[in-house]
Formats: sequence, structure tokens, C-alpha cells
Amino acid sequence: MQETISFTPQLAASPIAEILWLIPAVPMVASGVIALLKQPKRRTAAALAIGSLSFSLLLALLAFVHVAGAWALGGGIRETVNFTWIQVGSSHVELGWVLDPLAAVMLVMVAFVGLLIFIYSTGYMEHDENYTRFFCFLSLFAGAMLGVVISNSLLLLFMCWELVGLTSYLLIGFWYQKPAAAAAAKKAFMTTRVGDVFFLLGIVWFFAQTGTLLFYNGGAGSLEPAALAALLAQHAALGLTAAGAIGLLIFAGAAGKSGQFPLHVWLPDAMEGPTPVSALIHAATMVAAGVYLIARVYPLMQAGALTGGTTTALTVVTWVGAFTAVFAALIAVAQNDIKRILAYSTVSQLGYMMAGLGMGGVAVGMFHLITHAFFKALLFLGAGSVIHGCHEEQDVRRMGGLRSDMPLTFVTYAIGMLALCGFPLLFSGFWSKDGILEAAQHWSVAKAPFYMLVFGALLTAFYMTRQVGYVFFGYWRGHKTAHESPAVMTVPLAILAFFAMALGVIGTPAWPWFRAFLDGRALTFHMDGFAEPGLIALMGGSTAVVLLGLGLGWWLYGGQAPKPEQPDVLEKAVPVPWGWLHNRLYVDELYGVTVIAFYEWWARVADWLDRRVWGGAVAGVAWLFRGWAQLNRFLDTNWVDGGFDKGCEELATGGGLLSRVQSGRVQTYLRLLALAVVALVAILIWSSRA
Amino acid sequence: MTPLAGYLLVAALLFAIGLAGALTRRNAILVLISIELMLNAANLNLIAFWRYGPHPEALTGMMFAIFSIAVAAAEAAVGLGLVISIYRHAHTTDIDLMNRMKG
Amino acid sequence: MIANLDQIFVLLKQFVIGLLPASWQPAAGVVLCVVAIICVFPALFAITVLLERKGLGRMQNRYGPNRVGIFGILQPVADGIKSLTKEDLVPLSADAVVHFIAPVFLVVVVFMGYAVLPMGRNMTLVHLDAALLFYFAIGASTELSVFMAGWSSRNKYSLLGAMRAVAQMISYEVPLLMSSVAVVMITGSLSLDKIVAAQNQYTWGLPHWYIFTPWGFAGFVMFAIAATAETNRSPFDLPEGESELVAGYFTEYSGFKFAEFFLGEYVGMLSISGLGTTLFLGGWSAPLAVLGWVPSWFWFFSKIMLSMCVYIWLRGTLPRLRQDQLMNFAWKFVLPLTLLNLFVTALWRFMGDGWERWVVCSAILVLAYVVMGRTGMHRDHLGARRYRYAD
Amino acid sequence: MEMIFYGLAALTLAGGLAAVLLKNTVHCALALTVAFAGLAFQFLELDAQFAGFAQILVYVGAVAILVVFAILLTRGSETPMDGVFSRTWLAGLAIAAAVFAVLSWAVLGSTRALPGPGGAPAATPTATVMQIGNALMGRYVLPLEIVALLLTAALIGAVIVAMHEKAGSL
Repeated sequence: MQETISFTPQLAASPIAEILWLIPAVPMVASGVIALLKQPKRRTAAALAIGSLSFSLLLALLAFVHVAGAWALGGGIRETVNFTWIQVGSSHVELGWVLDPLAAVMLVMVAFVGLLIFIYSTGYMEHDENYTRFFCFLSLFAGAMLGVVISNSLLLLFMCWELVGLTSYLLIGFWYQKPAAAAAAKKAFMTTRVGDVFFLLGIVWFFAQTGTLLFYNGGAGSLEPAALAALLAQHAALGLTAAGAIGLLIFAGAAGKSGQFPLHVWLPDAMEGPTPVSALIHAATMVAAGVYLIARVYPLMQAGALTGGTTTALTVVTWVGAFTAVFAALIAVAQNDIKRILAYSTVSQLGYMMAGLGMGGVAVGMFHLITHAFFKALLFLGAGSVIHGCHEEQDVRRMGGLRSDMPLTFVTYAIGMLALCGFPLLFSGFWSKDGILEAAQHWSVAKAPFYMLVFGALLTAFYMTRQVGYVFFGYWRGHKTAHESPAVMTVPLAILAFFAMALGVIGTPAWPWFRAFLDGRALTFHMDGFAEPGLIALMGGSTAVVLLGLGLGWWLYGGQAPKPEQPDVLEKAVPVPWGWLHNRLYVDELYGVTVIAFYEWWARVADWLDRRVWGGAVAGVAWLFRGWAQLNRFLDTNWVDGGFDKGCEELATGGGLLSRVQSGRVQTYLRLLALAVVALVAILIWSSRA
Repeated sequence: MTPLAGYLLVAALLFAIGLAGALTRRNAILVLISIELMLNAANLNLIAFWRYGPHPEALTGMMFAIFSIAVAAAEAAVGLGLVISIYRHAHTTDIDLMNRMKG
Repeated sequence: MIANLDQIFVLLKQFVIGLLPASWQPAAGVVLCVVAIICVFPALFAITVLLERKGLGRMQNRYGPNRVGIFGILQPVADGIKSLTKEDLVPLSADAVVHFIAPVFLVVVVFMGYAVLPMGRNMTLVHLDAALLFYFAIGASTELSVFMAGWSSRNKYSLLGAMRAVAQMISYEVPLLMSSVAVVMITGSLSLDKIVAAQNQYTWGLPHWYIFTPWGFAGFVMFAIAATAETNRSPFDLPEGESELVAGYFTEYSGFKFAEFFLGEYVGMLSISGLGTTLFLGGWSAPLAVLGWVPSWFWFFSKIMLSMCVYIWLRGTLPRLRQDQLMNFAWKFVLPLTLLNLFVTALWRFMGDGWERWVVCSAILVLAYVVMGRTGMHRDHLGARRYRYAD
Repeated sequence: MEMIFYGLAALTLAGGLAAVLLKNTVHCALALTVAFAGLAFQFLELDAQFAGFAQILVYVGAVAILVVFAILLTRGSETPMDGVFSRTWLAGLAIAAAVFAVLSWAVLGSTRALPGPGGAPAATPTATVMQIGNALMGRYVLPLEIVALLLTAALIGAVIVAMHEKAGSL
């Protein structure tokens, strides 16, 4: 457990912080402009999207440099720019943005990965006729995501959060003519809604308690000691403090976005969208938003934790994360769709991040988030390149031997895969995962998460090897021959690959630049960072685990991957559990028979009520009135009508006489008018006389 | 007879002439012409009152006249437009025959 | 001496009036001026006609009149005598009264316009506070005479010509007015005297003529276009397009009535170029401070004659427009530009002195001109005619 | 003074009468312009320069032409075969006479009672264009805007009303 961080609050925000809002604003504006473009203006659209995002990247880098510089001079800084949005009587809703190491790192990551993926998309979506629409959505997403990152107010964050959800929905359903895609989009939207409802509850409660939604506001913010103390003071149900309860609610929202265990079902299906989308949204950035949210409200989650202790909220986060990690990894083992495998691995890696947050604090989780963003984006883009090269083929069993056909893709993909497995020393994944494992090892509450995570690591290595074996080794099992992708797709791969390897440097125990930067502590290079008790042992252990996984995978799938028709190797070995895993442990089916079935039943009940009960009542009333009407009719026809008819005849004749006046001649009317005038004037004069 | 009264009488006479025209002519355009005459008579009144009124510096009557000139122009445009479109439909401008609104 | 030369006509008038008893003097003064105007401008008209015929002749590689008098100088006189002695035909079916009134009305109205033009220092007949409005009111009523002429002679050509002329005059009257409103906005007065006075100042010896400002230049160009159309001059001379309708609305006129129309047209040209001179070219003020000693009336008349030469030049140069092109040009090009020019003028007025307003105003105008020109040319009604063969 | 007034009044009324009485529609229109001109001159006589010129500009310059155009566009409507006056012309005349009677009664009755300015004309009021402009931009700016709107609406309305259905692509 880390000690509480001390940031020097900045009173006067620096110019770069003042214009921070431009970072999300520019892509959003760009998307608005693109939305107005005509269909065939493809180049313009792409240019706008990429240009705007590179502008944002530039600003982000400036901001990052600014923060880093300030940090290097000693102590992290946190600059906020707040303004009142709505003023209702005495209470007023404030919005604002914050610039601190966390935001800075995340900004650079999102903008950079996003930019690469934009460039990649220009190649990948080349043949799509809705090119402009695609880039419109993409840059809207980028803007919203950047907004999430910089927002200093829970409300603003939530707005951008929802925008992100919306764009995710739009992009998953981008090929809405495919029913599967449409269904997936709906599913994603609904599932995340479930989380967001809790999130919203949390927000409202938070606001009710602290009276402000600003995170940091020079001491008056909701994440600052004063407010937190107030929150701790009063207790919600089941021995939770208000802080804890709110934390849990917010975590529910985060779980929805980051696909943590009960709400993970949408993420694999989201792979129906275009691959760049999967890479950008459902691997690198958006799903990380949940993790980022937890990191952002960490003070809240952590509130009330004695030094070295933990809180209920964090415990829950940890358990959910750890469980998700293992659970998703298990499912990933038995998938055949190249993107689904990656999707489940994403879920499990998110689990790692959550666990890291829960046990190791912001730095640990965020470090894994950043590294993961790079190598997972790399993997997805690689998968996209593979799919592209195999003519939209996604089933790994119909690929194989691609290492000769698409060498560049193979190399980069291998790098990404090793990084994901956490191959020792050279790859960023190793360091970040190690950080988590280390934190887990020292966790005070329980040891179980540690073992779960280790097992998860093993599985990760295994299924990735399986996938690579299927895709790149063995012999070609598809129909049409594969081809390498264009440079516009492979160059981003190369760049990402470089970062997937290099990024580890900033997180080694010897030189924990990242942690130091986030915590705003001074940084010292000391080799004895490795000398911490058990660290070497841990590293060795994880290395062994990884190697074991790789070896196992290679032994089963290396070289001789089975034909599509043949059952999988494992399937032959252990058919029953394989079946479970292959069907994703029946979670969807479970929801099907519980939640959805319940809704259907409830709908039927309501329907029955409408038909029988209310319908019956209405019908009864109707009958009553009918009877009454019959009676009236009888009375009318026999007594009333006679009188009426006579009167009506009189009226008709009178009307006929009157209608003579309505000759339809203008001049007649004019004449009457003039006469009236004469009369009036005469009266006036007469009266004035007297 | 004071000059004001003189102008007022002229205006009244012009108004009456216009009214007579509007009441007796059969050609819709001429009815419009007559209405224009009536409007102008009113303008003459306004100007005369402005000139001989107690507060000429307030320019009220003048303004009134100018505005009514502008409005009259608009009225003429729309009225003639209506006449023309009616002529297109009924091929006549004789308002004795335009009694489709007959009750 | 110089001052006397400048004021010579004023002094002359006062001298003549001085001979009369005091009670007559105001009336006598007015009469004198009117007579002067009625004598001077027809003389100018004669000179212009000669100039035009000679000039056109040169432009069209022929001699032009060169028989009467030396170099044909006496040609106008001959024309006058001819038109006076010719028989005055009135078609049987024509509406005699209106047919007679039309030309007279035209000439009278046209001459009325001169009442407010400042032809030199202290040389304005009537100092009206709303002189510009008066001028336009008078100018507007010439259309009536044109219509009377065309309608009364019971002739398809005449009627068509009249309708064309009236439509054209009405359409181009709007830009004409709008472009002069710009001047009024800057000067802050409708009085032509004041307008000239406002332009009669010099910095570094250069005059403050409105044409030397972005809005003024644009305004002047559009004013010139509209004026050309108002006076039915080529390239806007459809109303008397010989190739289509014999002579337009005065087809049925002959003898002196025809001469009256002729006179009316040219005197109208003179007067409207006088107005343009007054509004944009600084009226009677000298083009350079150093030339201030030259009599003011000389400048006024030379400017008028210069613009007459431009008229002739245009007529010799440009082909005739088509009717739809004419209308579209008026409503879809000139009018929007004039409206924009009003806006620009307002900008000019409120941006204060300094170079910025020059840049901004000219930028806006040029941009608008280019854009509208391009788009307009793309549409077929302004551009060259597209021939569609049987398909 | 008096003479001018009577002359102008005569001119105006003659024009009006002609406009109402003449058989030929175009002659009526021309007579109408005469009446307008007479009125304009009366305005000038009343020292209302601006109004007078506006009157000429709007009526002689525009409305008269408009009327003439309308007349020519509705061809064959100049001279109806059975009389230019409607069958009930007598009633119309009577009513018009009644209106005139009442009005003149009112005028004569009231102006005698009118104090000071009713008699000798007040010192000629000055209505320079400057004043009028200031008034228009100041006290009367709202009416001015409304009139501008009205004119625009009238313009568009007239165009749409008089547009050919066939050519109508609006």
C-alpha cells in the first residue's frame, strides 16, 4: 500500500492548463465538420480526423512536458480550471478540467494510440463506402475519451463517459446491415447501461453528500480531505461508510465499461465492429476508461484506509478483478475467432488492472493500463492485418503458416504476443504484470488473488501461443491465398511494436519512473530496487510460469494445428470442460434464462393484465355507457326530436333569409361598412355636441 | 374658412370620390385605384394636421403619413397580385362576377 | 479676377436682376436660371450627338457626318431643322391626347432634374434639403411617359418596347438608389450641395472624392451600370433594339415629337451623369488642389462631357444583352452587390480612420465580386447562351 | 397662397374624379397619377418636402406603374361591354355622398372650435431630412422595423400570389 500522495495545489493555472479543453474540443469539432461532409469526400474526412487528433496529440505532449518538467523540479503538480455551469438558486453545478500526472500520461497514451489507429484505419477501411461516417464517429470518440481523461468534474466525466458509450455503440454497429453487429451494438449499450445506472446513483449520492462534483477545487473539491472526512463520518447500510458505498457504485459503472465479471458479456460480442474500432475502443482506450475512473477517484476508494490497510471498496475491486482475470483467460483458451480470443484476453487483462488498482494503488494499475494499451492495440491491429490479408476470414482454424506470407505482421504480432504473455525483461508486459503480482504478493487481506493472477498469467501465455500457432505456424488452411497488408497498416504496427517493447523501461523496479511520476515523488536510480525481499524470486517464478505456458501451447499447437473439420487438440483430450469453455461458460445463456426470461415473463404478465383485467374493466364501462346511450336514443327519437326538428326548420329558413345578405359581393360589404362609418361619426359628433 | 379646414374638406371630398369609385366601379383594379385615393386623402389629412397642429416639431403626423405611404405601397402590390391571380383563374376582373363566397 | 471668373455666371445673373424692380427680382432670378438651363443643355445635347456620330463612325471604320459645314459640324442644326419641318404623323388608332402628352412630359420631367444639380460654386438653382430624393422622384416619373408613349400609339412594337423599357427602368432604379444611398450614409445629408462640399477637401493635394474609396469605387461602378440601363443606352438598349422592335416605344413618333424623345434621352443622360459626378466624382471640385484656380463650372461640365464620351465608347464597344440576362443581371448581381456595398459603407463609417478599413472593405468587396461573378457565370442565365439542339 | 391652394385642390379632385369616372382603364390610371401628383404638390405646399417627394417616388414612380402593368396583364378587362359601373351604382353614390356630408359636417363643426392654430397657420415648422431621419432611427425605430418586415412580406407574398402555377417552383 502506498502512502498518501502530496500534490502542491496550483492556484493560478498555467497557460497550457488553460487551453487544455482544446484537446477534446478539436476532435469533436472535426467530427462535427466531417458529419457535414458529403459521402465521397473521403480524403478530406480522413485528413480532418487525423489532423485534429495530431493537434490534440501535440497539445497533450506539451501538457505532459509541462507536468513532467514541474515534477522534475520537485513534487507533482495538479492544476485545475473550474467554471460554474448551471446556477440554480444557491447551489450551482461546476465543471472543469484537471492537469496532473495521471491525466497527462493518459492523454498522451490515448492521443498517440488513437492517432496510430486512425492512420491504420485509412488503410483498413479503404473499401468501405461509409468511410466518412466512420471517421466522424472515430474522432467523436477520440474527443469524448480525451474529455473523460481531462475532466475534473464527475458530471463532465459522466457526460463524456456516455458519449464514449454512444460512439462505441455506433461503431460496433457500424456495419448495421449485419444483424450480428446490430445485436452486438445493442447488447453493448444495454450492458454498459446497467453499470452506468449504478454509476449515476453514485454520482447523485456523491453530490448530495459533498455538494460539489469537482474532484479538486483548492480544498473544496469532493476528493479532497475535507469532503472525504465528511463522507467517512456517516454510515450507509451493512457497515459501509458512505465513501465505501459510493465507491462501490462508481466501481459498478467502471465494471460495466471495463467488462468486469458480471458485465463482461458485451465486450467479446463487440468484436463485430471493424477491427480498428476493436483495437481503439475495446482494447486500448475505452475499456480502460473504467480503470482510469477508479484511478481518478482513488482517494475516494482509499478513503479511511489506515496506512497499509485497505478498504471494502478496494477489496471488492480486487476480488472482482482477480476473478475476471482468471475467468476470461479460461474462456479465451477455447475460442476460435481470432478477435474473440483477443477480446477475452482484454477482459482478463482489465481484470489484472483492477486487481492492480485494488492491491497496488494507482501507479501499478495505470502502468499495466498503459503498457496493455500499446501491446493490445498492436495485437488487434495485427489481427486486423491478418483478417485483411485473409480476405475477412476470422476463424483461426482457417488460417495458418502466415509467417511466410505476411512477415511484418508476424514479427510485430509476435512481439505483441510476448508482451502480453509477459515474456521476461525485454517486454513491457512483463514489468507491468510483475508490478501487479508483487503488489498481490504483499497484499494484507488474502493470498488467493496472487495465486489466481499467477494462474491467469499461465493461461494467458498458453492461449496466446495457441493462437499464434494456429495463425502463423503450420500450413495454410484457408481458401484464397493471403497477402501482406499495405504500409499504411504495417507502419503503425511497427511503431506500436517498438513501444510494446520499450515501454517497460519506465517501470522497472530499478528505475520506477512511472510510479514516481504518478505519485509525484522524487526519482532515484538504484540497482538495489531488485534487492527487495522476494522480488527476484517472484520475477523468476513468473518467468517460469510464462515459459511453462508458452511451452505447453507450443507442444499442443506448434506446427501441426488441426484442420478446421477436426476437433481441437484439447477438445480431443478433455471434451466436457472444453465444451463449457467453448460456450463461454454459458454466461450469456445464464442471463438468457434468468434476466431476459424474467423480463419476458414479466412482459407476458403485463400483457395479460392489459388484455384481461384493465381491458375487461374498460369494456365493462363501455357496455354501461352503451346501455345508457340506447336509453337516451329511445327518449330522443320519441320525445325530444320532434321539438328540435321544428326549431331546426325555423333556423334553416331564417339562415336562408340571412344568407341573402351574404351576396359574396365585395362592394355590398363595403357599402354596409361605409354606412356604419356614417352612423358612427354622426353619433360621435352628436354626443360631442351635447 | 381656415386653411386647415380647407385641406380637410379637400381630403374628405377626395375620400368620398374614392369611396364612390370603390362602391360603383366593376373593374377590380379600379376598385383598388379608388382605395388608393382614399388612402391618399387620409395622408393629406395627416400632413395638414401636422402642419397646422399645435406641435409640428413632434413630427407625428409626418411620420404617420410616411409610414402609411409605405404601407399603401405594400397594399397596392399585394392587391394587384391578387387581382392578377384571380384573373388567371376566372379570366375576368369584374367583381360583380366574383361572388364565389356567396352564402 | 480668378474668383470673378469662377463666379461669372452668378455675377451676370445678379447684374441682370439688378436692372429690374425689387419686387420682381426673386421670380426673375428663377426664370433666368431656368432659361439658362434650357438653353445650355440642348446645346450640349447637340455637341454630344455630333461627337457620338463622329466617334461611332471612327470606331466602326467609317467617316460619320462630314457634309454639313466643315467636318459636318453643322449636322445637329440640320437635324433640328429637318425634324422641325417634317410632318407630324399620328396613327389613326392612336390615343391622340396621351400620344401628344408623352414626349412633352418626358422633356419637362428630364429638365426638372437639373433644378437641384450644383453646376458650380453657388450655382444650384434650388437648394433643397432632400435634393437627392427629389431627383429620384423626378427620375422615377420618366417611366410613366415612356409607358404613355408606348401604350398610346397602339402598336405591338411600341407596347413591347415600352414594357421592356419600364421593366428595365424599374429594375435598375433600385441599384441606382442603393448605390447613391451609400454616399448619403457617409455625408449624412441628402442635399447635393453638402455632398459636393464634403468631397471638396484635399489631403496632400489629392481630393476627397468618394470614388477614391473602396465602397465609393464599387458604388460608382454600379451607379454607372444602373445609369446606363436607366437611360436605355447600349448595351442595355433593348427597348429600342432595332433588330427586334423597330424603334421601341417611339416607333410611331415622327417629326418634332421624335426629336423631343431624342432630346429627352440625351438630356437625361447628361443629367444623370451630372448626378453621378456630383455623388462620386466630387461635383465641381478640382481634381487636384493646385488646379483650384480653374473655374468650378468648368470642372463640372468637363466631367459631364467625359462621362458622355464613356457612354459613346461603351456603345461603340459592347453588344446588346438579352432580356433575361438583363433582368438576372439587375436582380441577381447588381442589387446584391449594392446591398453588400451599403454594409461595407457602414463598416467604413464606423471603423474609424486608419489603414485597416481600407483593407477590410476592399477585401470584402473584391471577394464578393469574385464569388458572385464565378457562381453567376456558372448558371446559364448570366453566362453565354447554351444552344440545345433537337434531342 | 389661396390661389395655389385652390389650383392644387382642383387638380387633385379633377384627377380623382377622372380616375373614378373615365371609361378606359389606362386613362383612369393616368388620371390617378395626376391626382397623386396634385397631392404631392399639396404636401410641398404644406412644407412637408420629404413626404411630398416620397409621395411622388412611391406613387407616381411605383404604384402607378404597378397599376398600369396590372391593367395590361389583365387584358380584355379594359372596357366591359355592359357598362363600367355596377348595377347598384346609385346606392354607392348615395352612400359616398352621405360619408362626405358627415365628414364635412365634422370638419366644419370642429375646426371652428379649434383654438389658435386653427386660424392663422402656425410659424412654418421645419422638418429637415436630418430631423426625420433621427426620428425614424429614434422614437419610431420599432415602427420602421415593422414596416420593413411588412414590405418584405408583401414583396414575397405578391410574387407568390401572382406566380404562374406552372412556373411555380417555390
